[in-house]
Amino acid sequence: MAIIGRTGATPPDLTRVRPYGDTLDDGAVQLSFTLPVPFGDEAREAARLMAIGMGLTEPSIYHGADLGEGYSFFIVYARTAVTVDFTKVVVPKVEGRRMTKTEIDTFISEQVGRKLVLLGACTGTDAHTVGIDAIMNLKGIAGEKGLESYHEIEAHNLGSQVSNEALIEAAYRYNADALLVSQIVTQKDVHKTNLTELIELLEAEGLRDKLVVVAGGPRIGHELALELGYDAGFGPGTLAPDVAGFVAQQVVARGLTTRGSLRGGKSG
Amino acid sequence: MAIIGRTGATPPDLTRVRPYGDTLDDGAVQLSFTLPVPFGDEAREAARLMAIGMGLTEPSIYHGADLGEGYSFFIVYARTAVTVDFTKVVVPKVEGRRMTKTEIDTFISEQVGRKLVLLGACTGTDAHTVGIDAIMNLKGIAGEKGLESYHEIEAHNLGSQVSNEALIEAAYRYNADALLVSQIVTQKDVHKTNLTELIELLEAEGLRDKLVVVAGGPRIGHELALELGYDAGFGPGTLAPDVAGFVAQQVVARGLTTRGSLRGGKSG
Amino acid sequence: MGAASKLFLDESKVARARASASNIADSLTGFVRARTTVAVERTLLRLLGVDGIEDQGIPLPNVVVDQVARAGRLERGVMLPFCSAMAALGLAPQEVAEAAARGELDLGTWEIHNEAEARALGERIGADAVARVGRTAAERRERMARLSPPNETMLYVIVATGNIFEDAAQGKAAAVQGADVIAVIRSTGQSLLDFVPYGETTEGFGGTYATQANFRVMRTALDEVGERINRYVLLTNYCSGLCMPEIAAMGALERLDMMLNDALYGILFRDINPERTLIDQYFSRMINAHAGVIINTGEDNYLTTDDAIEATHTVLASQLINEQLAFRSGLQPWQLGLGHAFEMDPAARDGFLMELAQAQLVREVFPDHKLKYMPPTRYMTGNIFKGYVQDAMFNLVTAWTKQGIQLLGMHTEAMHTPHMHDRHMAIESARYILNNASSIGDEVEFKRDGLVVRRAHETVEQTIGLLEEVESMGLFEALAAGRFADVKRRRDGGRGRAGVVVRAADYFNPIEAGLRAALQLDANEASHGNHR
Amino acid sequence: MGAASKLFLDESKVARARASASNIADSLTGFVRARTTVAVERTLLRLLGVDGIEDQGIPLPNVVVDQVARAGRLERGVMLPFCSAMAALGLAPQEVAEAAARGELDLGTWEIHNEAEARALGERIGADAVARVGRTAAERRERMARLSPPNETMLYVIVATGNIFEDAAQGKAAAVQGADVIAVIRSTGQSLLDFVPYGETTEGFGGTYATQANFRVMRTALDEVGERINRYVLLTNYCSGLCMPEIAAMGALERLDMMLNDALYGILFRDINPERTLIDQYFSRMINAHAGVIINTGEDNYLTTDDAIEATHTVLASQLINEQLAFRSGLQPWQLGLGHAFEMDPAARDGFLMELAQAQLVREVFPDHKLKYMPPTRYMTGNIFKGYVQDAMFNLVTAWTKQGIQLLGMHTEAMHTPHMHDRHMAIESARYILNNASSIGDEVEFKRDGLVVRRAHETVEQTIGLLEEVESMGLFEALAAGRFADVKRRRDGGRGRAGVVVRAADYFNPIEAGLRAALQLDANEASHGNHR
Ligand code: B12
Ligand code: B12
Ligand SMILES: Cc1ncc(COP(=O)(O)O)c(C=O)c1O
Ligand SMILES: Cc1ncc(COP(=O)(O)O)c(C=O)c1O
Repeated sequence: MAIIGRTGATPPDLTRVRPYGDTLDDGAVQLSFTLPVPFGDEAREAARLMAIGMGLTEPSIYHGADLGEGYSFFIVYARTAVTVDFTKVVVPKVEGRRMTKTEIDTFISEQVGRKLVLLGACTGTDAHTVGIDAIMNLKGIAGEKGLESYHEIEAHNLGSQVSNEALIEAAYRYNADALLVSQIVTQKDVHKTNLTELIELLEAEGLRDKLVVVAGGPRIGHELALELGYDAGFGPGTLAPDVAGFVAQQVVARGLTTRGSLRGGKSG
Repeated sequence: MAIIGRTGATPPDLTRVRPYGDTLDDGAVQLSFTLPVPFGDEAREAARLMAIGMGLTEPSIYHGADLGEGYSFFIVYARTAVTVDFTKVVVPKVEGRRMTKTEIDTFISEQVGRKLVLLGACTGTDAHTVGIDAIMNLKGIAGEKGLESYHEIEAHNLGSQVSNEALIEAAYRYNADALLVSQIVTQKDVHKTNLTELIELLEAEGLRDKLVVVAGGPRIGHELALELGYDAGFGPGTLAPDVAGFVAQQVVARGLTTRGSLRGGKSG
Repeated sequence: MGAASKLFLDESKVARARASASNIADSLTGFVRARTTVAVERTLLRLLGVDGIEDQGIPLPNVVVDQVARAGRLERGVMLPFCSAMAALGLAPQEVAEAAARGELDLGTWEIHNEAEARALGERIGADAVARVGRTAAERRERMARLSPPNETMLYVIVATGNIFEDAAQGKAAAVQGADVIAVIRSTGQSLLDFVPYGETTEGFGGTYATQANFRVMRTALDEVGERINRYVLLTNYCSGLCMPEIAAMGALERLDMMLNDALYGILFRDINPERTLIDQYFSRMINAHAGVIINTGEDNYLTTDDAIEATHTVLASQLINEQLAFRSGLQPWQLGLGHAFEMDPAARDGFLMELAQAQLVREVFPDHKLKYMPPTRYMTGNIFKGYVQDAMFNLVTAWTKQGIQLLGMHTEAMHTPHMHDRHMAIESARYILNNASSIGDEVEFKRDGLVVRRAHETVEQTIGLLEEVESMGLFEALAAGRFADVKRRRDGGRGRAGVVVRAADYFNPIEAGLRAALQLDANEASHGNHR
Repeated sequence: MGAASKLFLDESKVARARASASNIADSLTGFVRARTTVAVERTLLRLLGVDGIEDQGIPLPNVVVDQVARAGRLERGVMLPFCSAMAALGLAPQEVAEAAARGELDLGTWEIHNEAEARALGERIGADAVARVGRTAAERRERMARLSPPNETMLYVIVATGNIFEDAAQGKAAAVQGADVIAVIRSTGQSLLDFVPYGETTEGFGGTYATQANFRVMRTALDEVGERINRYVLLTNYCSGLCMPEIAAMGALERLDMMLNDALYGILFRDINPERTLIDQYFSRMINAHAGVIINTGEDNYLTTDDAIEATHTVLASQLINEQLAFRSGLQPWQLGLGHAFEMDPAARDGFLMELAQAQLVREVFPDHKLKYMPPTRYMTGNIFKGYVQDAMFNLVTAWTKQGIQLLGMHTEAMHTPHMHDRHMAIESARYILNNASSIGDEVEFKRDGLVVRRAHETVEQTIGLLEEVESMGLFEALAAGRFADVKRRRDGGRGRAGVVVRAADYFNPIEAGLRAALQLDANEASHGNHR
């Protein structure tokens, strides 16, 4: 028989990567969505047209269901011709090297020469503290102790539903080096609104440059955080040393090691 | 509070229907696919770019998994701006009215005046007979008896793995009125190849116009069948009366009620 | 339980745990009954029919109560000055409130010249209010009798779009798909508001504001669809947070059928002041009791912050306390949707058996109760397919142990509030499993000395230990010591404490009295020691 | 079984069923042993090392056997003329075959002048061939001992891209993800070919051609990944259809570890002539037995055409027959992956309990056997989410009843052969459930007079009834009467009957004799009546 298609373990062409079902470059993707139209053959056809509208070819309606009240749900398989040049993909990564708890404590005592003050808070109306607790509290998560356990860090966990104003207020009170903001609820992009507001307030107060400000949460990526004006963003699976190491290195890199009171005092 | 968004049970604008997650016109779609690239942040970013390449906005990588051997699986949610004009959707439907078994028998005896000869077969290398059996055999499916139970139909089920040549041969032998072709295996579009070949052979034999030729199977739609040169296509959930009614009406409509032997004889 | 116990439970141990819980509840009664709160007083006004907002958007019940509170005169209750003004001015409740809002009347400085008359009027309109609450229960009963009743295991789904009109559309579709109960999730933050927002709302985050108008939109929608599908569709909202009793009142007026109603939840998860919310709860539950509302408690949430494998017994202990507190407010066992959850790490070896043990245990300890069983949330991930299977295993436990209120898991739980079809898929899967494994609980037995039985027995022991500890240290102290949900809450901490007021000897609250009478609470109080 | 039976099975009833099956098997032995087929003869050549195709693409084993068959001389076997030519011409097996292909030699007309010499040579090279098959088993044992063994419940997944190189990539990824067994599904139509395609292939429909080169591509890929993950990865293919014994030989040479090997499947689902394939099977199973291959039987398929709730007993009856037939060819219980399936309508009330009954019953009737448990296929739909849950319930039954070979269900089963991640998701879900409900079978008991136990007992009764009927009417007649899979197959119908040849008295087949000796078949034959 003639040999066609892939032969041997040929690696794909990484400059034009396509989705893969069972044949290299078949472009197979699965979709599901609901259309606000009553169920029936026309709805099914509309689902097909929707897939075609998305530039997909050979759409196949695997499943359709009547959701009632004029809504229809579809599961569709189709092919895409879109390619991604994988050799050009660049992902911004949190700068600095990853350090262990002991290394961080040593680093701070040697390079900063004083305890760093870190404030954590779950801001806005968000009350999901499990994530920020995992970073801040002694107990930590996954066997990795939180910032409260660091010798060279004075960690304050302000808890949940902290308004941005209250956070800034606390920054003055504790004379903080860094703010660690957690945002879990993301519906209607409320996290973006919230995070943006904090940066604006900090800038208005002239504090932005004097503080390391980082954000975290399950749907916060480093890139998004940078976009919103943060120094870094930390997603799911973050452990205390990830943040502590970053903050410590930032403080040094940005020359924030010595400075007076935030209120009025000039940084550096 | 200000009222924004949908108020009341306003029906969507059917001329520009978009997918619906939890807010009218949010365009929410779920996707999943595998990329032939090693798992990691770059793969995740490639998945995001893939979604963007498909014209989707706000792609959010819900899940990524390392499949090993340089493959990565992703589940993505995103939004599409594509709209479908639902008011313009037209779905070709099998012609004729739906009749019951009794109505069909009466129709044939009154309008045709002789028994119709119907041949069923699962062609090519396809051995999935459950579908064609459900249509042809006495037992039927879902409580609806098959064509063998019709007084005015002489039904022959040729079974599985019948070559197109053998089917035509049988058409001559039984002096058939209609061919009922089942195709279940669709990988690499083998059903299309197979179905097309039958039509070509029928045309070469000068039989196409003398016969009602229909196709069926879980991934056969009426539209596809028409495209491939069939008189109708029958998908999942088809019952015997659907086919029998169609064939009977076609025979009458196309003036095939009286005619001599297929071999040589002229139709009509 | 007992002889029929599939877990071979020792009845006397369960009785011991329950006795402890009863003592804990009793130890609170004196404290609670001696106090009122701004929310309780606002509730009275709402029950009298006061509604609406003034031009700054402040709800009229707040306007009135604030006047009285600011004047330091809330210790006798808002109804005394309010009814006095009504009588004196010949105004209806709403008119008095509006006058106050326009600044034409200050109930803080209002002189009560007509106390006897005011009290008599108060008794009268109070009795009407109590009757109105009772009529809701009657109307529900009547509708349920006419339409077919909900499924034995009620399928409960949430809507949470932020826009009440979307919620209505989604709720109706869910009902058509087979849901028995539609819960509208509240926007983040509402529970900390010391007022109830007003009107129909179309914005919210992670949920939709609970307003009376929104209740009405949903009720109308679900009644409409219920007639169509010939099944009574239950409506749920949140009766907790700083406006707990007000929402109970709104729910009674708009015929909500179920309420998440749990002070412990507010304390632990919203940092609401413990005293405030326990007082609020006492009254809110009387309203719910009389309105025939099923309450849901929030113990399931403990397992979102604490480890479900370690902390199972905290759930059971809290349920027993909550049960006794509920009885003190006149709720019946069938009205108790005590919360628990399927929240163990799916990677745990034999975790499924431990979940079974827990669910069966709760079922047996509370045989006549509704039980609200919560799906996996904590260990749900963005892997929606795996999540769909986790939810299926949860549904299987319900089929097995016959929980009353099945809060359907959403495979997208870790990521977004449910989309239209998420709910559809959840319902489809639950129906499949509840039917396909329908009799499993009757056909299969736990090995007498096996893992399931041992686990349940251990949990009972730990529960007794914890309850006896709480009994001896006091509930407020136990909360402060972090005994529940791995969270510490001080008695004097949290939000809303300023709203607590010690009642004067001549505190006037005919509605409470009416409810107590209707619920036969005073008769029952003596016998609480041996409740159930 | 017996005392330890969780289903309270009556051992004597099972013994009665087994005795019936044994009689059925015995009644075939005489018929089968008196015949050979073109496929059996081609197999001998393959085992001697004949391989390759002539210029029209016809495999050399076919060329040689066709010459002999066309001359009507196959009744003494191909090896006599073949070895005679080898001896006379001083050629190696492959050289003889190539000469025949080039037309330089016609084994149909070849005169056997040197019969004694030919037989002696046949004995010698036949013994080598048998030894080579044995060495495969040894090599597998050695590799398994060095690497860690597969999981107790082996996770079995299919690859079916049509392109062997895609299959290799997908199979390796699946192994990394945790699969124990990789099966390459065959292209539709191959089973009806009376020859084995040659070389590496990259086209196929619904599967990939089974060729010796393809076997080698997969074996190499899986050995490579096995070393990397330090676990022996098993390779499976299809040893059924018209080339059943040839594929057994190819598998023995390329170290396949498992083979779908079932004449009944071919008869019922491929309309292969019953006589032909039972004769082929007898020999193919000897090869599999000696090569240490686990065979999988195809009873699961019955439930794709017949109703699984009604026809459960047909599966058990056929398994018992298949067991006895397998024993007759020297297979050991651990080599028997008897097929059954989770194929009941998911809409059936308590269907899950019936599935449990069936799976536990099969487990108890075949305690030392591997058992191949097939996932839902018939009731899978394009609703991939629901399908994922159906597969989860299937996995739970396996956790509960400890099946040996878990053929993982694919949520996309109704629509396409598995995509890369379909397999990943299937493995992920199976691992979750097998771990999370790991001890469920030990911790939970079926009620003595309950639905599960009653269902199992009924199935045993029906099985006895069916087997006694088959025993009295004969297997060929039972197949013709549609007793299995709701399909009727006549003894003289179907494909490949022309390839059956009655052996002459001096039929020569030293390889068969060698296998019989190695497997101690003649010693065992006497004792078959009381097998197990
Ligand atoms: C536990 C939980 C709750 C608990 C919270 C208890 C508590 N004290 O935190 C309770 C029950 C109270 C609750 C309530 C609500 N919840 Co909730 N909840 C969850 C749940 C199940 C788990 C969240 C969690 O604890 N994850 C575990 C932690 C460890 O992970 P993490 O937060 O991602 O944190 C890690 C990283 O992100 C990072 N990180 C996080 N923050 C930070 C900050 C910094 C500086 C750094 C460096 C790193 C970092 O490090 C952490 C450790 O690795 C999720 C669903 C899910 N499975 O994710 C829903 C979820 C978050 N909740 C949700 C909602 C909507 C609510 C409610 C509004 C309504 C409701 N469903 O009841 C209420 C109101 C809450 C409010 N006002 O905010 C939604 C949010 C939807 C969205 N995307 O907008 C979710 C996704 C569920 C859903 N699908 O509806 N919830
Ligand atoms: C049963 C089954 C088998 C049985 C078939 C037994 C038999 N005698 O039919 C067995 C076990 C033998 C089998 C074998 C194989 N199968 Co198979 N099988 C199925 C299965 C589980 C169900 C099919 C079925 O019976 N459906 C029920 C009938 C009633 O529905 P239906 O066919 O759609 O028919 C209805 C309508 O479509 C319509 N209709 C159908 N035909 C016609 C014709 C006319 C004229 C009309 C009017 C109407 C009509 O009316 C019918 C009644 O309503 C499907 C998966 C699934 N769940 O669908 C896989 C499936 C079809 N099989 C598949 C494959 C690949 C195979 C194999 C090649 C490999 C393998 N997986 O083992 C082999 C080889 C078969 C071959 N040579 O063709 C694939 C096909 C993939 C693809 N899309 O190409 C599927 C989808 C499974 C999979 N994901 O791998 N299979
Ligand atoms: C008892 C109870 N109240 C309230 C809530 C919801 O929180 P909020 O009051 O902030 O809307 C929950 C959530 O699960 C709950 O269990
Ligand atoms: C025993 C057996 N043989 C063969 C097959 C596959 O069919 P084919 O031989 O057509 O490849 C199956 C499919 O399930 C089977 O069970």
